[in-house]
Amino acid sequence: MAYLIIMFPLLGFLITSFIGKKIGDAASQFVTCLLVFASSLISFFYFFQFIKGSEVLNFVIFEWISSGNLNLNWSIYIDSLTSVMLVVVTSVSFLVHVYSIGYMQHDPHKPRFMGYLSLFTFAMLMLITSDNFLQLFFGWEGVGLASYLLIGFWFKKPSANAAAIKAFIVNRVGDFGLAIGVFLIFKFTGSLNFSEVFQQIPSLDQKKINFLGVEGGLITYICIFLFIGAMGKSAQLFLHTWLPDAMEGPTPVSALIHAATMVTAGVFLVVRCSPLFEYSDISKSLIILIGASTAFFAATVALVQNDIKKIIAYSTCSQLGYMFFAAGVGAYHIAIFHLFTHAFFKALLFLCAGSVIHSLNEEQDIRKMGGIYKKIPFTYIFMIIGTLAITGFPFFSGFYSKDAILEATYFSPNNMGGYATVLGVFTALLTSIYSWRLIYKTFHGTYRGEINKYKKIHESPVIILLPLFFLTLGAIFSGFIFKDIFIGNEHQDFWQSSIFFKDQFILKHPPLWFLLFTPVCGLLIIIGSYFIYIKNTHILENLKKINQPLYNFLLNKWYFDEIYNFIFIRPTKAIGSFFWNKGDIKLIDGFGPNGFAKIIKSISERAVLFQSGYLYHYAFVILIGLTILLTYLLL
Amino acid sequence: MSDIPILTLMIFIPLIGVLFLLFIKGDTDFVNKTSSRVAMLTSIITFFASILILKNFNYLDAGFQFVEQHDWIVDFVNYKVGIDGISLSFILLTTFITPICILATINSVRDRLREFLITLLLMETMMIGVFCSLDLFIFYLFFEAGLIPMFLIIGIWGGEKRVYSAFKFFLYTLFGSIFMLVAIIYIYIDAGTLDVEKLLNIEINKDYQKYLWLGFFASFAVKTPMWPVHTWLPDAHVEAPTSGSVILAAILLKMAGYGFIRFSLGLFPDASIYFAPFVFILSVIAIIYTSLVALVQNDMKKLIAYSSVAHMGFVTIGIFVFNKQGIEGSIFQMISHGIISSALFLCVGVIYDRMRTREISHYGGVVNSMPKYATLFMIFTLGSLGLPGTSGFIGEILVLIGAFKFNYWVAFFATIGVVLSACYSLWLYKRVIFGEIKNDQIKNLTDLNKREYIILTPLVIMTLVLGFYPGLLLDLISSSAGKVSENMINYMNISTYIK
Amino acid sequence: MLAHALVFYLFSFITIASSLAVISARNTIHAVFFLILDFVSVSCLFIMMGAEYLGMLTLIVYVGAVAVLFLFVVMMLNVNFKELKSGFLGYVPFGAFIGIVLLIEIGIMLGTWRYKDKFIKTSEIEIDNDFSNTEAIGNVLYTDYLHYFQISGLILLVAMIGAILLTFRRKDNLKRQDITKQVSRERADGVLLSEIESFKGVKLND
Amino acid sequence: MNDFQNIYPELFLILILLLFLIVGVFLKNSFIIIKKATIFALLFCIPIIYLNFDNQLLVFNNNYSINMFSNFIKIIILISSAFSLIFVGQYFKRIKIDKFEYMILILSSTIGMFIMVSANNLIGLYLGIELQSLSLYVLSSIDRSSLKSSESGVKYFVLGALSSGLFLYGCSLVYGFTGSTNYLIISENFSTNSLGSIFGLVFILVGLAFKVSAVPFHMWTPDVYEGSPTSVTAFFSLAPKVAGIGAFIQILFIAFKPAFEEWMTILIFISIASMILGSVAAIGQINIKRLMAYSGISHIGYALAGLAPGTIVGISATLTYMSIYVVMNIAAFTCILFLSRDRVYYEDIRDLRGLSKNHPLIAACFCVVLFSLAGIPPLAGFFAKFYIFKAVIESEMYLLAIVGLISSVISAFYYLRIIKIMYFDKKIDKFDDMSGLGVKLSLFTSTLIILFYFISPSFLVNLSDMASKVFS
Amino acid sequence: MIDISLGHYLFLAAIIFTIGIVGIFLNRKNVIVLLMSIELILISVNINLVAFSVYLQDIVGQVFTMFVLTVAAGEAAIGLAILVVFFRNKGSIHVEDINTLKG
Repeated sequence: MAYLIIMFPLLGFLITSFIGKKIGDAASQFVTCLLVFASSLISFFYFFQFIKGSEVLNFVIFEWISSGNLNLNWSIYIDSLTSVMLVVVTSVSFLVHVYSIGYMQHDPHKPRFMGYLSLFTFAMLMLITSDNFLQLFFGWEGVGLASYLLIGFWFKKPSANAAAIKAFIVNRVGDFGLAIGVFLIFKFTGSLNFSEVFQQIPSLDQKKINFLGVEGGLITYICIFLFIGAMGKSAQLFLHTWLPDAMEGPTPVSALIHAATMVTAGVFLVVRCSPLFEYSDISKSLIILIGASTAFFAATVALVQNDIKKIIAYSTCSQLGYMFFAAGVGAYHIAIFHLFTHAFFKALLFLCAGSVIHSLNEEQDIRKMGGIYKKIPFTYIFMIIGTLAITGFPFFSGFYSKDAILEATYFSPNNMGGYATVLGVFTALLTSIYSWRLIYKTFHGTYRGEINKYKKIHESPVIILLPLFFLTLGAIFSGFIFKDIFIGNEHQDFWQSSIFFKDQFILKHPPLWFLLFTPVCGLLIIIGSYFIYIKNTHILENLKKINQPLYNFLLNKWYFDEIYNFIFIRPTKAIGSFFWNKGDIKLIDGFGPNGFAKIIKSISERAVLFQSGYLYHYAFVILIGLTILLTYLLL
Repeated sequence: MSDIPILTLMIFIPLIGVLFLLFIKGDTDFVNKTSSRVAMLTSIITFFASILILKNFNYLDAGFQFVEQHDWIVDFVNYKVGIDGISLSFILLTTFITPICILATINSVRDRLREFLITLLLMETMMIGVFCSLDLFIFYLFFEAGLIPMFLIIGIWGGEKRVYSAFKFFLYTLFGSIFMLVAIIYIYIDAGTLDVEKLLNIEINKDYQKYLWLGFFASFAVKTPMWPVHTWLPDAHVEAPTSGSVILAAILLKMAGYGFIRFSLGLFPDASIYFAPFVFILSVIAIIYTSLVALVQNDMKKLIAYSSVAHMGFVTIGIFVFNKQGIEGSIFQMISHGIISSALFLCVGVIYDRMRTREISHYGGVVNSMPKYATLFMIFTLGSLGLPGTSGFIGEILVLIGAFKFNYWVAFFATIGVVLSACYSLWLYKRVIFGEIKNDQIKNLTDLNKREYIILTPLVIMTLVLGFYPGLLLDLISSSAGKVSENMINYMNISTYIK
Repeated sequence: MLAHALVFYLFSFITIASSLAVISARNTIHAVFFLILDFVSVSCLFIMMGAEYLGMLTLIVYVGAVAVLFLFVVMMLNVNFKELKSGFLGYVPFGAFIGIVLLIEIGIMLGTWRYKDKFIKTSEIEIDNDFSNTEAIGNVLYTDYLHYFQISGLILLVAMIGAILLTFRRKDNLKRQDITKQVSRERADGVLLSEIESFKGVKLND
Repeated sequence: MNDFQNIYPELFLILILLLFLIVGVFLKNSFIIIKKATIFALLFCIPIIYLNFDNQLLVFNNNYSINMFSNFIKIIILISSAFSLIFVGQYFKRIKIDKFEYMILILSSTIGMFIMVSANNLIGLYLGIELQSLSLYVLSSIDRSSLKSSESGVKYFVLGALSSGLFLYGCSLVYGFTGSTNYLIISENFSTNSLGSIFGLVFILVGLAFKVSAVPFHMWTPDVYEGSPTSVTAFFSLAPKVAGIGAFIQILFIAFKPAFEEWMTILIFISIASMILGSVAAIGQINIKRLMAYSGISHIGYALAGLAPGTIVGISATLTYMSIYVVMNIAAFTCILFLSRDRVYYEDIRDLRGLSKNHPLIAACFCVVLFSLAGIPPLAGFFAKFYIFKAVIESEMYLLAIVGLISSVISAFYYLRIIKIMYFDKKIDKFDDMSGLGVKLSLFTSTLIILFYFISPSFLVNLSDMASKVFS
Repeated sequence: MIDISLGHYLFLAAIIFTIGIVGIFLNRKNVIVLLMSIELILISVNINLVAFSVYLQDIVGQVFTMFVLTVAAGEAAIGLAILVVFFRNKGSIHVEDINTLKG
């Protein structure tokens, strides 16, 4: 049965891509949805098995690579961690499939789109059900591919193509780290199977290696490189630039890939490798540092963005930062819990945004929206719920997971813990601000777009709203229902061996002020931002004017793209053309074959000149030859 | 089975085809039609012969099988052929690619089709011969003889600068291999035999090994091609007709890799160990340098050609890390590169036949008019950049794993190459396939026809099958590659022990 | 002894001087004459050495045949001797240098030659003082070296064929006497009877 | 006088020569008949030699040697001479040099070559060389009406006479310093301490090197090749070279065996110079005959390189090389003689444009020949070069081998250029159709030999081995 | 100096030989002079041979000289014939005019 989880989406992909055109749009949509639904059902089945306390399952499909001591299988490995991910992936995927039917109504390439979604689902499932690093890598790059294809789905848009390539290549940079991590693991453990590798880790605890001239702990190196991979996939600081651009893709894609599932693969990786990370304090600190910084950075940028999807994208980035530093402080289960809840509310937010965009006829700029909540009431309500969840409003799902993270950091013995706590709390406030800004600017106030468009605004069809509804349920209840199982005191019973804690992890209760601080602030911010964004916009204008450089700095996303362009892209191209023009053409060809040919040719011309046609020259040459020989023998 | 000289037969079946082709008479249409049928039939028969061999091949035997030996030049050279897993994999590649080439030729070459097919079949004989020969002299004979048909292919049916490219190709490779000839003669004088099987068991004088190794290296490095003797390749590829490029990329370059494994490692283990760092430096430079150069190319074929240089850089790294993963990886990488790069060249050929230009800037938005083509092209692009699930990945990952065991720096830089390969491949794809339609020519492009489907489909299948089930190939080469690697590792231990 | 020396030096001087004159004479005819002088003095030297047959042969063959042939050709070709170029080019000194180097090297070679003491007596045909020089040569030439004699005959034959082949021209517009033709001439070949129309003229085929 | 019965081949040819001379003088328009008869006679001579192939005789007071070596060389010479008559086809008629003396001269030079390779005495060698050379001088200027032909005659003659002079001077020194002109006695008496003998050796080698046109004594070659009628050029590039190499081997390995060190240096020098200059200078040529001249120069470089080690293997390699060289040149010149259109013969390589389209078969043959000349496997030319390099490397003369190989790469360039012109360039008008059985015969047999030599390379090698064993 | 030895003759021959050689490549007048220079070389050879023959008391040297004489005569005949042919074509026998063929 486990095979089916994976095979169904693959089947969906194959059906749509091979006979999609023949069977028609509706059929392919139906088939893919059905198949993904089936696999989500099975996922739930396994999830509940694990809640009940099932054993780890490992199904080998067939041998993949066997070379020397490298033996890897295609396999399906299900433990509690995987089961959680399965549920997240398949259920969100299913909902997005359904949503897409409505959203992509007017697109001419529906089967292709559904196929790509299924392909993505397949790859993502391969990633999470892997029992070894290489299959994980397969899934890892597979989802990257699907993401590339989906971002560039509207291939006529140059910006979409650019974004697709950017996503793929930045991910490749991350994969580069991941690959090196994997290679290091193989070199020292002789295996890439999770269980075999993890068994050997304690014995390698103290091992030092000299990698590229730098001396360091083996496990630290491995963890850092794995984490670089995670950074790429999960759009952490320095490797985050692709995520906002990825919003060029259709909105369901953003929801599925760039919010709920793929981007969380990094977190999954870190958690999956908890037996490794637990042995490396340095890399854990690094994770906290990067995670917290990303959370903060993304939130600041989100404050001033105007594209509805980009705001949510940055918010995703920020939330991923939370998950990472949660993992960094050793609260892997909390990270996964946040991943779980976040999947629902973020997918909800994205799909709502998609619904808004759909209603407004492909308008994404929030400066051209406003006052439309009456026209699209359902979307409005769903969006409010999503926002409440993300801002950690009490009893919504985000509240449980985010607070748990902050608590975990608060008590973290790690020296980065303080940094993370401060930034985490502050970011939580910023999250509220930009989330509510989004709500107010989109739904409240007066309509700022073109008037004739206003009349056309309509509520989305049921096929779109239905998934929203289910996600809303998740956004509201997922925290409350699963908090005990995931992060309660008996969490070990559920996670079993899938998450490794070097020391027993016990969630202590922080002081009351800390507990109350964020919810209270959150409430205040709802009112405050209403005041700023709707009632009295002058304050904001003034702020903008006073802090113009800061505003620009944030608006331009801390100038990351420009800096990268300056440091990497342009020099690369310049070096490339330098190598080509100066290296290959001038130097190698010039001095190599062409130069050689030229020399030979000039010698040839001279030799021919020697053949002057005059007898005495000829005699002369003969005699010189004779004299040389005689002189040589004489001497 | 053992009585039939199946290898010799396989080597010379294409020649028999050539003989038939020579005697076709009639008007042009008739000649073209008949000769393409004959050539196709010949190559398919050869393919089946190789399959037959595969069927009877003993996977567990690391030694040479199907060995045939006849006196040839008395007291000097015996005609000796035989195969092990490594050779067989290359032979299969050859016999697999050749029918595809012939098919690709049939409609795209109008002028002197029969002659073209003759050269192709001659090429096939030479290539199979190279992989079969168990005598250095015969190896050299086949190795060099391949130059003639390739020279003609590039020169007669090539593009605008074909003359320059053909000459560069010919003289460059000839220049490289003269040193090998000297080394071969020296080996004969030193060891008294050129029989590879015997030579593998003889230890060649250590003082001379280095020079001999360099002699062989000079030839193989040019053919591989390694940086900085790679510049003939882009020129040759660009100017060659599609099937010429395919043969060149798919098989000709592999001769060198095969030579490295069989001869450099087999005959000169000490020297190979001694020179491994040197090879690494060149390979790493090749990977990064040529990837960067590929990034700025304006010509599709040139870009793919440069990427071939980078890919072959992985191959040389893999060979010279000596461990099993490395060697298997590089063989795998060669086979997969043989499939993928030839597919890419065929893809370029498909649109070149329609548009008559290879300039990237003339394209854009091809997907609008040729969606199926775009899909196939995408798969090969992904294979070329080593996406897991394609054959390109397996080779790369094995090589890198092997390299990592051996030396961090090499593996590190080689891994950077993986990132760069994504850059240039995808950028190429984007510029050619995606985007708005630029001009009417592109709008009017017709999608793949049946013939092109038949050409590309086997390649897609192989790319994916090898990606998901590499055991198909790995099992074949495992024991032979294992033997090579064990041998090298023994030597390494001995030499470090002595030091 | 002294007389021998004096005569040797005299003829040597004449030989060298006339050789120099041969290559530097402005007039080719003069050069030929100097060549003849050269030959004569050399033949004298031969006679001095006791090779009288060769001395005479040199006179006969060289002076009598070769030099005369030269003279003949020089005159036949009637070259315009006035426009002889006298300007030397830059490389001529270098050429002279090569000549001198060559001479010095041969000189060194001769100078350093220690006459071999144990010179194995190899000569199959020793000069027997009982015979005259001519007889001695004849004895050898027609016995042991007969085949060379024959070959040299062949060489002369070839030279003859070659010279004739190259220079002999049958001029077509030249009237020659062909006796066979004359004798075998019939009446019908010579006489043509024809009716001639008046005022039309006659056209003859000749 | 019984010795004369041992030189049947030579006597046969001399008698034929005299007979044909008489016939030619008395029979009008006897060109064709005599040509055919000569070809027949030359070919008939081969079995005469072959019947007594393994004779090992020294006749005429040890002055004339008949053995497998000389017989081998003679057979090659006969083949070259015969084919240089066979493949010319209509050439003589068309350029109006259909004189029967042509055949007489070919015969006489062939006899001269026989004497050269059999000579065991400096006098014999000299006479042989002169008999050969005088015929060649006349042959090169046989087209009397052509300025080029007569100029080439002048050049060849003057320089040839100079080289004979040098050769003779060397003979006189060797004679004086060793006391004999017989090879065997020379080698007995040769003292490497005596500068005189060494100088004599150098002068003699220079004279011989001139005959085989090795650098730097090659200067006449391109001009004479270009100027002479093509049929004569073809002959020049075949038989005299073989004979020259034969004489080289004979004198080096018998007379000058004690001076091995000295002549080895000289041979290395001239062979390196020939290989490099031959291949470099040919690049700039557009006249195909000049190009073949330079190509011949570089080929002689290889042949001499085979002799340089002074080993039996080397001799064998050189013999093999020369045999294959002869076959390749026969084919090449057949192709060159084919380039006529309306009775005009073309010599510019650019006139070959589009040959592959107009005359695919000829072009294919020429292509094979050129690749073979360039030494690309698996054609015969590769094997030829291979044996040479094997011999050279066996004697650890790596420099010579490397230089030779590099120059073979360079020379590949100009052969390829001809192929390029034939195959890659646009076509121009057709040439006249190939006529005559002889042309076809010589072209196809030689091409087939080149192409399929690899099937049984041992045959020739065994023969050469046997021939070269004479010197062991 | 008084004793005229073999060396004297050889040196004389060497001088004439050199003159002949220098004559060939310094001569830029007409070809006939070139032929005469070659005759000088042959003369020097003859002196050598005869001198050695006398010194060695061996008649072969003189026989050789005779053949050289014979061949020289034949050579002169052929050479002059070629020259005549050339003159007929070119109208000149200047050494510097013999340069149609070059390169």
